[in-house]
Amino acid sequence: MDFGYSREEEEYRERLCRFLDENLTEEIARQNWEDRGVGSEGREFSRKLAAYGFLGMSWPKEYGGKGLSPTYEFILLDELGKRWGCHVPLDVGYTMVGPTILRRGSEALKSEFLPRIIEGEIEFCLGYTEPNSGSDLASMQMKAVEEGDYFIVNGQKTFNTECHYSEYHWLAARTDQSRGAPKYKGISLFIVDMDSPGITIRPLWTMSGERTNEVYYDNVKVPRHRMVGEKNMGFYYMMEAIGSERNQVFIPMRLYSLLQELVQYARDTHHNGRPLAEDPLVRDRLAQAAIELEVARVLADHSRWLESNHMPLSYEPEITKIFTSEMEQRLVDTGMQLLGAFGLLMEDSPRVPMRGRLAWYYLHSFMTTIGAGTSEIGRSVIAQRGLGLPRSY
Amino acid sequence: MDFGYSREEEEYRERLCRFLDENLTEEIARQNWEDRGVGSEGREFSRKLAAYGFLGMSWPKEYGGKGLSPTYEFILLDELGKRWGCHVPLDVGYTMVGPTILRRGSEALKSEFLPRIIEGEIEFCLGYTEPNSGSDLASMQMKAVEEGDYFIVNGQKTFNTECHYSEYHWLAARTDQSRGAPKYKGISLFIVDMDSPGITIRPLWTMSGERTNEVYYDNVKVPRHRMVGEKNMGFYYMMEAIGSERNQVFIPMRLYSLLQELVQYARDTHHNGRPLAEDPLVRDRLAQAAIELEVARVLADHSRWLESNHMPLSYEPEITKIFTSEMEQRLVDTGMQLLGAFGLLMEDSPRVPMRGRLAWYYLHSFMTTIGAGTSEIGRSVIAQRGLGLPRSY
Amino acid sequence: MDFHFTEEQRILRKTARDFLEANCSASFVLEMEKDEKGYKEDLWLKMSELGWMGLIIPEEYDGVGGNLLDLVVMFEEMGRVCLPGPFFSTIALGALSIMESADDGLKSEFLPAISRGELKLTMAHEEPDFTRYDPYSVGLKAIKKGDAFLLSGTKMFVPDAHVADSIICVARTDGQPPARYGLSLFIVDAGSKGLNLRPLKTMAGDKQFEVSFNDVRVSKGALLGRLDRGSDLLDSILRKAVVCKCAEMLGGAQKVLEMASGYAKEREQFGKPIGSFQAVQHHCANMLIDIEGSRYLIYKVAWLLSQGIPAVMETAACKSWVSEAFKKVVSLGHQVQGATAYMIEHDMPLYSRRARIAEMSLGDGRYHRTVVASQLGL
Amino acid sequence: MDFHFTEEQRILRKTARDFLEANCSASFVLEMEKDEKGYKEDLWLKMSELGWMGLIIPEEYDGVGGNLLDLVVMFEEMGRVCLPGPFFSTIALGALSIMESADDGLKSEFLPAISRGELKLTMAHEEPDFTRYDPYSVGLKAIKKGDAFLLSGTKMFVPDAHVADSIICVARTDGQPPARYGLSLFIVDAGSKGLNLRPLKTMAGDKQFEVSFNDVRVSKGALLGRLDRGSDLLDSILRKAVVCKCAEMLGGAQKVLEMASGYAKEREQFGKPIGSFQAVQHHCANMLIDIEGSRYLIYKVAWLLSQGIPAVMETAACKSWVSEAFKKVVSLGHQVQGATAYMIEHDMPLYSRRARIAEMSLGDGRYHRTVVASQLGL
Repeated sequence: MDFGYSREEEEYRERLCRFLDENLTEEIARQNWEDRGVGSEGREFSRKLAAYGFLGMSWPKEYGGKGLSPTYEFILLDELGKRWGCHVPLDVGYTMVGPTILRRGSEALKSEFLPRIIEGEIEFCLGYTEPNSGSDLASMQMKAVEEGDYFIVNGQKTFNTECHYSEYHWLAARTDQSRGAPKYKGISLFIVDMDSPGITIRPLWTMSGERTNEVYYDNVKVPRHRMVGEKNMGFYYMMEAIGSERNQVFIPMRLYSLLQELVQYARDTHHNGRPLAEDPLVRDRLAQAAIELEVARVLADHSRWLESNHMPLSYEPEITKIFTSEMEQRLVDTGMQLLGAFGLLMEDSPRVPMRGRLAWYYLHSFMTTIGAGTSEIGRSVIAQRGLGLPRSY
Repeated sequence: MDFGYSREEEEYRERLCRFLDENLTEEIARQNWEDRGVGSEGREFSRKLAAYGFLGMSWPKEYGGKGLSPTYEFILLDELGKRWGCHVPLDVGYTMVGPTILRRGSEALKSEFLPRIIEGEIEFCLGYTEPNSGSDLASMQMKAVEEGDYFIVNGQKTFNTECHYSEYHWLAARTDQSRGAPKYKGISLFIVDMDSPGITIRPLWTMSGERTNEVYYDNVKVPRHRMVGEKNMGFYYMMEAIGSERNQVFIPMRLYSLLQELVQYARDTHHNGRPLAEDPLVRDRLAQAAIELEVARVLADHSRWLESNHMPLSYEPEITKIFTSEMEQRLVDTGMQLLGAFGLLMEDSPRVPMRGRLAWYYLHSFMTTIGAGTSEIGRSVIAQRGLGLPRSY
Repeated sequence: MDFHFTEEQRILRKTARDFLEANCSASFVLEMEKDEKGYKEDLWLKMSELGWMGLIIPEEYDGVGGNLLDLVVMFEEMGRVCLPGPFFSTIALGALSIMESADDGLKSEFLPAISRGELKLTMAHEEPDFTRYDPYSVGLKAIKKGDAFLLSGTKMFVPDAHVADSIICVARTDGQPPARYGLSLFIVDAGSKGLNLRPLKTMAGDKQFEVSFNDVRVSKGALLGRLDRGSDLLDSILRKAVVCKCAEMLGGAQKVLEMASGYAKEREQFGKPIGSFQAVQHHCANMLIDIEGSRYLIYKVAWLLSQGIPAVMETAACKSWVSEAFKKVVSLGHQVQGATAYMIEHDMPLYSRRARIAEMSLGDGRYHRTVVASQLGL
Repeated sequence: MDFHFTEEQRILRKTARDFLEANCSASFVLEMEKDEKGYKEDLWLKMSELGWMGLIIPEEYDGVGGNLLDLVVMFEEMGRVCLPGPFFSTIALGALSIMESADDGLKSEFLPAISRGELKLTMAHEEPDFTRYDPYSVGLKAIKKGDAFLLSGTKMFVPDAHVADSIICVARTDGQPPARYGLSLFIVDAGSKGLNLRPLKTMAGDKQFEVSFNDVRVSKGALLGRLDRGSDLLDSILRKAVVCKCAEMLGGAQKVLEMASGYAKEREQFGKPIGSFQAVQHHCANMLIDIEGSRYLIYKVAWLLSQGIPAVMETAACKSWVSEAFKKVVSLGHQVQGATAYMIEHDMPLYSRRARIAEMSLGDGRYHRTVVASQLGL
């Protein structure tokens, strides 16, 4: 049992912290966290992160990586997260698409995409969800029909979030239309240039101000060599990646800065001459939030350790996801109880505390237990995989 | 909209309160509430309650009742409940069996049993649950086979709680053994003398010290005229009674005395010179409990009002049950937080606060969300009946 | 015991429902969030023609002479559609204040005009220096100067101050915050010299303001109720306003449940309606449980107050419970309706954003539980 | 980062599991609840032969020289079967106290005898006059008299005092409660004159006592650690004891989950295993979530403490979290297993009754959250 980091890992962390303290701003952190689109500052930060050698630590050397342990990636994600909840600016490519290309892509795809991902140059957007396929993803209807060296793709995706600034669509589409085939055995994955003719993007705006998109494909030609891995195996690739993706996306330390800001607010804010920090109710609730962050961290540590040591991931990342996302909602409510009516104020309001971050977090928090799989599906997965209970649906 | 009581009702309440203050002791209250068996004091109290005219207010005059509104029954249950969580001492007969006899029993059964119930003389025990039929009650296997003027009954019941001191078993048994018949269409209800030859009772002791029983039937002869209503209609009778039963059993005011004792403890108990009642955390939690009691009371009031006015009961008593039973668990936890380690002490321990009631309540509280139907089944009933959602099983 | 509404109340509800469904769509509400004024005058006038402004105002002042339960019905329906505009401020904070004050002169001056839809009011109570809700934490000073008072200080979270004709200002005429003694209420003309507004920006796009008073002069006739003893009046005003706010929340919560359970019946995944999954069923059941408890508690408190019973504990219990219940309902509503309901154009965010506004309005759960605790004898 | 136990720890766990399953059935535990002594000496000796008493004791004192993580493994297994008896008192409160005190004389005197299973210890800390847990609310007085101290006062919730050979008593030698300064720890011979025990009756039938000290005389050699500065020592003892208590809870919670999920797979209603109902699945999933969080937090704290890192915040977080988690797990365990598990003969009540004992032992969640709050800088 060892909860420590090696000396090399600690040195990496120190170097990284110095870099982030100099180069990372709240504005950059928010571009990604709030899905506001990564602008020029974010792109520049991404390239700089790569240039200073902080990207690709665990990736194979032949594609520009350093071939070290995934632990370094988690250190990166933690240190980014501690700073205004930041993430790798081009995170879909880096944390989700890249690993699957590495696992399942052809040599050509690897050579084409991996170095550019590690250089922080390109971004992907996920093309999974459809209007009638949310929790039941395998029921997707987007069609890709083979014609010579191409697939002709038609259909609609929705809630595809990074599409308006990504270079590539990481698209799942049905390639086996024969009747009677199990629905999860007829899906393939493709890398599609977002500027391909026939793609139309329509913005959807969320209640917390992020942009996501509907994406329409009208006879879009996708070269055959842009299919990832084997035909009709896409759903399996999506599922085999999901544990690692949860490990990279649900980072408890991203809640650290909110907790710290609330503690600071409680210390600095007085009511009738006494700091709120003296109120036993305030103390109890903030302590509970800090405790839950400790719990989330060890859950993530365990799940990361499995991944770092190439052990199979089963229900563990699902636990991290559920705990972290639900903890976020509780933390936001704790914040709201602390700030009272002042917590209602948005960032450009007079008298707004904490730069309006809390109001934004509240609006955002509804998504955390839905996006990337609902807590309801997740709990059934945990019961079935983690405890061997029979299927419920 | 009117949340008040009529002058007659208030006068009844005042008269009742005077009676209870004189005649009801904690010991009597606990005999029933804790299912310790109603002893001679309890029996005497029961007869006295009847003799003073507090039983049967809403029952028809021809069987010894007064033919008034059920509101009087709820006043009785509330005032009993406020005093150490007391209930009508012989409550199964009075609140569950009696009403079904009245609705579905033959004139002979009515004449035989109803007056004695109203006189506080006899008790029944419910004979529903079997080892393999809990939530899925309609799957019961106890067999009653018609033979001339009798039914011959064989099989086993479990968790039949009042059997060791009741005069009669209110038994549900399968009277249609034909294959393929829907399981809920082959059950009948019987009134069985507990001293019938062939009945064996084995005690089961609960974790909070109550006695319940396993009951074995070995060729028990039950006269045909002791069947209640029509043959094979028993399950429907059980279901039509369930709403009213919940109204009579889940009495929010039964939690009033626990809450009051906790408030008193917080006022009287000091830590380092200050009463616990000054701690904002204690205040917040006890206030929350009081609020929940207010909520439980209006939920019950609404459900009772439906019953008192002969409107159909659907999901409403289920809501009262779930809310009240879960509130009890939260209240007990609030109490435990308040009393700390002292809350662990049982009633005959040195230094025990509150006569050990809290420890008992804790042990008892696990049953409240299981007995008479689990919260899980209940919530599905609410969703399906109250909101029209499709069946889940 | 009677849970029936009167025939008149049922008609009132139906009229209100029909009118508001026709005139207050979700897109209209979103439009009003962005609109500087935040409501439409023609809608206001139509509501006035229907007699809504005068619903609670006695007939002798040109009102309809309804009671608090009538008003609860109205606010439920308004909460159901998230009606924007100064109705709550004018009626629940304004008209009720004047009615509670029992000052015949002020009643004659204000109530008929309110009834006719010609006058809008609001109340300025909370202050930026007090970071938690407490009705007696008032520092804005009213200093007597001859026959008049000079008001100085800053108020926060004043709803609809930009369109109010008069502002009922809670001021300190004696003592120090948070003393209950020493508060007085004044009706201040919104056009008074020295009054300044700064719009706040809340997550629901409702119209709340910081209002600063710089030696604002009011005549002694502007005093509502008794000097220094305003807290008694304030308490009784706030209790009624609280019930109205709870009714608004109830209407919203009920609508959220209808949306969620409707979606659960229609949306299919894995080949069947998601409403047949027990997890979704239980979410919906939990919403219904919380809503039913809220509903009857609100009706009970409204009935108690309309009977002249102060109901201090019940009112505080009601605000605490309903605030929490509405929050839980919107959370579950989002959880059942998934990503679609997270989009700003969906109706759902209207309610989840307003749930927090309503939670904090007139005291959050934390504050009201302190009231309940005191009432318990703690 | 490494979540593997060592090979030795895995063997230790297996040995302990096999031995305890064979020697500590649920009916044995129930029997011991009623037994006045509460454990069997022959079982104690067998455990001693297996080296368990000396597990954490350094080899130089005839121990095995294990670390805190070894002890955590052991307590997990003991918690799994609700092992009755004075092991926790003797080792986690007793041996660890002496080891932390760094007093070579006392170590030589006590540790080898503990190792050999010949000596039982406990700690007397809480007091009846202090109604909430706080380690510095100690009023029992130790007054210096020549070369000795006279101890007077009453202790509460002293576990296994009836079988302890010595009692580590936390006494006040200076100042007033709840001052942190002025506490001193003494090892008191259980046969001392003036010591009186009264058995308490708890809901779990564990053996806890009120212990009164009436001018109990101890020599100055009985002082453990420094005079008046006992709180430093006490804190470090309690942190380790807390982890051991949490490990006990973890073992119990894990067993409850196994019972509940096993039952959910086998018990059929409505023609299928109840574990295929989503509501039951989610109860089981919630148990697993709470247990996994508890597990790794406990291991982390044990690791931190075994590295000599004080881990004040993490330890307090651990006790608060694990206490709450165990409570939630037993609630859900009951809910899944229905009426059957409510019977006293069922294994389930063993755990639900002990969950509350463990919650209150060494400070409840409320207390530990005050520690976390202070650590946060609040």
